[in-house]
Amino acid sequence: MHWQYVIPGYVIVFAGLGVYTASLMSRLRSAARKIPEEKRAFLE
Amino acid sequence: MTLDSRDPAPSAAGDLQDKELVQLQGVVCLMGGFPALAGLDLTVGSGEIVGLRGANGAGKTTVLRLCAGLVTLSRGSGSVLGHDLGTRAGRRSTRKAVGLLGHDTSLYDDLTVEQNVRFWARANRAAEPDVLAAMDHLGVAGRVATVKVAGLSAGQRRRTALAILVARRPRLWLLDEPHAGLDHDGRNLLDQLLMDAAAAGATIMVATHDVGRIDDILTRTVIVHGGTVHEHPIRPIGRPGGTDV
Amino acid sequence: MFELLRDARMVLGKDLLIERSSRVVTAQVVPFAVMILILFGFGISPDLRILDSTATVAPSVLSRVTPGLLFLAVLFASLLAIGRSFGVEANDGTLDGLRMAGLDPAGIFLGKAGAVVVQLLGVSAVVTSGAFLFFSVRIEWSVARAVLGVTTAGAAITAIAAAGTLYSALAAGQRERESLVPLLVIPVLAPVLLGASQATEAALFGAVADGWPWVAALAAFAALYVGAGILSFETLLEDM
Amino acid sequence: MSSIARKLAGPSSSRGTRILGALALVSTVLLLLLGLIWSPREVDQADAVRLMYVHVPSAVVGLYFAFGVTLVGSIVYLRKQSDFWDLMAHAGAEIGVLFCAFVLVTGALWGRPTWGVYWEWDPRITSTTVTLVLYLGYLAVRRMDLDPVVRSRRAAILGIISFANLLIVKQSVEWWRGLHQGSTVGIDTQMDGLMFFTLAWGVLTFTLIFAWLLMHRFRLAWYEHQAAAVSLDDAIAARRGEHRSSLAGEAI
Repeated sequence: MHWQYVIPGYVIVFAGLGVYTASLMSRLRSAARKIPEEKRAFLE
Repeated sequence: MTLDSRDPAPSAAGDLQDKELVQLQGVVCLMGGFPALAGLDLTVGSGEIVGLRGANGAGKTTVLRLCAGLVTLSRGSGSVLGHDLGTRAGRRSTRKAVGLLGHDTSLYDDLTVEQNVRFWARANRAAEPDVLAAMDHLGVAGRVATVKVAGLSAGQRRRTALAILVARRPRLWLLDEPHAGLDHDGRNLLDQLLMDAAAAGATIMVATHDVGRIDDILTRTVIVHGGTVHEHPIRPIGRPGGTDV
Repeated sequence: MFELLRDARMVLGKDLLIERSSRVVTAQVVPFAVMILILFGFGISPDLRILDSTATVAPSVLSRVTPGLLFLAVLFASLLAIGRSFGVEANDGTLDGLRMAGLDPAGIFLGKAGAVVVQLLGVSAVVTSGAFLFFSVRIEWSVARAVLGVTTAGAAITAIAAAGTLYSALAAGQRERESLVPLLVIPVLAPVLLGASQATEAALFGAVADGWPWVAALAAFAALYVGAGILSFETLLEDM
Repeated sequence: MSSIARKLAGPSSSRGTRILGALALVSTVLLLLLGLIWSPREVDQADAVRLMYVHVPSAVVGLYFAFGVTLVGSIVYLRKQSDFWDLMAHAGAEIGVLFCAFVLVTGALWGRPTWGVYWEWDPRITSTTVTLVLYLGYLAVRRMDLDPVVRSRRAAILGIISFANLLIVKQSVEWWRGLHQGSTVGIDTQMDGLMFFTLAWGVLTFTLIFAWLLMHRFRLAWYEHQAAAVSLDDAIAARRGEHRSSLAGEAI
């Protein structure tokens, strides 16, 4: 019962996380290209 | 006549004679991320009357605003009248001690000249008689005083702002294109004012395109370009083909 | 401390002088607020009645929701008043002038917020009268109700002015200030609207005692924002 | 490491974050199994209760962890001018806004079968909505076209005030609703052991996801910070170049 509400909820949350992660990764890659290699390493 | 051969203006402030009032070293100033000043060095001694020249966007305005304590420096170091420009307290003391006439005249459009002058005199802790005398001297007393600032001409606004500035009695005057909008009479008045202030021991930095009587009182000219300063050697000002366009 | 109050009074006096000679709040913001009340009447039909067997005339929905509408109108008007307060400083570099004069930043904050308070008190007086008139609000008058109502308005308006002034300074020098300030201020003022309408509800229709806890909350909120403004204005005005 | 994993881990992967990422992924899979299959349906809410396992963790992590990071970052930045904490504050706010949005969506979807409407004036959801707008304002301030240091300082002040506001909004809305009706129906229904465990597992999973996202969002901010420094050096050099080129012209 009520699966029609549960499934969209889970889909939105986890797809949302996926999309955000993917965009974060692409932003990271393009940002990394703009700085020299030696400056990329930093505090863990 | 060459500018760098002039003797420093005679100064009444003997104790400040040898002190450097303005000291800027490798200063970088960012305006919305853009380096308006890119590692600028400048020293101004007490009693000097320094002309800043340079093309539009060279950084003259930023130099003056920096010396006024209005903007922060991102790199380098600077001090004005002994106050450190790198600290908040230093900038605050600087602002109180110097006088700036920028592009803006810092007047409230909705108030009359008199109301403006009275408010700014109180805010600046200037003496009322000084203010009245200055207004009178600059021709913004009498009927003009009761007019709302919004109704003034550009020249009258500037005269009003000058009256407020004079009453502050700053030890360091920072003037950004002070002649703009002034009529012939106003220009002469301003030049005379600067000469009087200099004679009384004030130090002056003035960014100007104007070529004329002001040249006679400048003790030095520096060229601002690309956010840095170039001390200009022997170069008669006003010669055709000068950097000032 | 003396300096701070002196500077605050100076800025307050200056802002009120500007209002006296320009009449922007009197001639523009007040009519705007009254017009909002009228629009509420258009939006919420005045013919909608509440079923109430005890009343001889069934009260209209509009009259029952007066507390909330009243403060909504004040809230919208306050956005204009706050915008005007910083608008006069945005012209011709007067904010730089205030900084050059070495005025105490906390004094500037108190002065500007104080001037907004004075102006909004005027606006809310007109709006309240208008609401009684347009919405046909019938209440049992008593001193206790009046005191609660006035105190509520005072606390709410102080909170609105303090928060508005603080956020205006935060967005100072920005081209998008006009849209950014409402975005910042409106969610912050949500609790103020809540508290003010609850307290006014109590003052108009409910038990007066129910309103005072909300007034206390409003006062605490106002105190918090006045304090935040005093503490942060130096940082906000110092580096621009 | 396979190329797909390398791609997933991004250009800034490190041992620590790779382990964290793997843990978060495994934990997420378990949460999906627990939440959608293994845990029982509830008596009153039926399967709608399953939305709780993502709704509540989003709220806990988004509202308190993420905006808490923004609060702490703002305070430390104002005190010590540490760029690290300034960037952390920014990272926290962005992720917090994302989780806030999840809270609203799952809350509305849960509300429809439970209350019959998507939007009930529930204190939690109402205050979360206001909070979302509050932090959208914070992100707008972070985009202001200002000197970076000035902008960071203004944002830090806003970060502190916003958290205080979050608490005020929450409190006032709860108080407001509390006066009118009994406490909200729903959450306080009977919870059996496995349901409770699933909820706790959800919080753990979302905490891991949050930590991983925060580290990567921070790295992005750090890179941008570094890039700004690099481009500033270039910009200064270019600016000084104007000087030399015009002097060369002048010499003629």
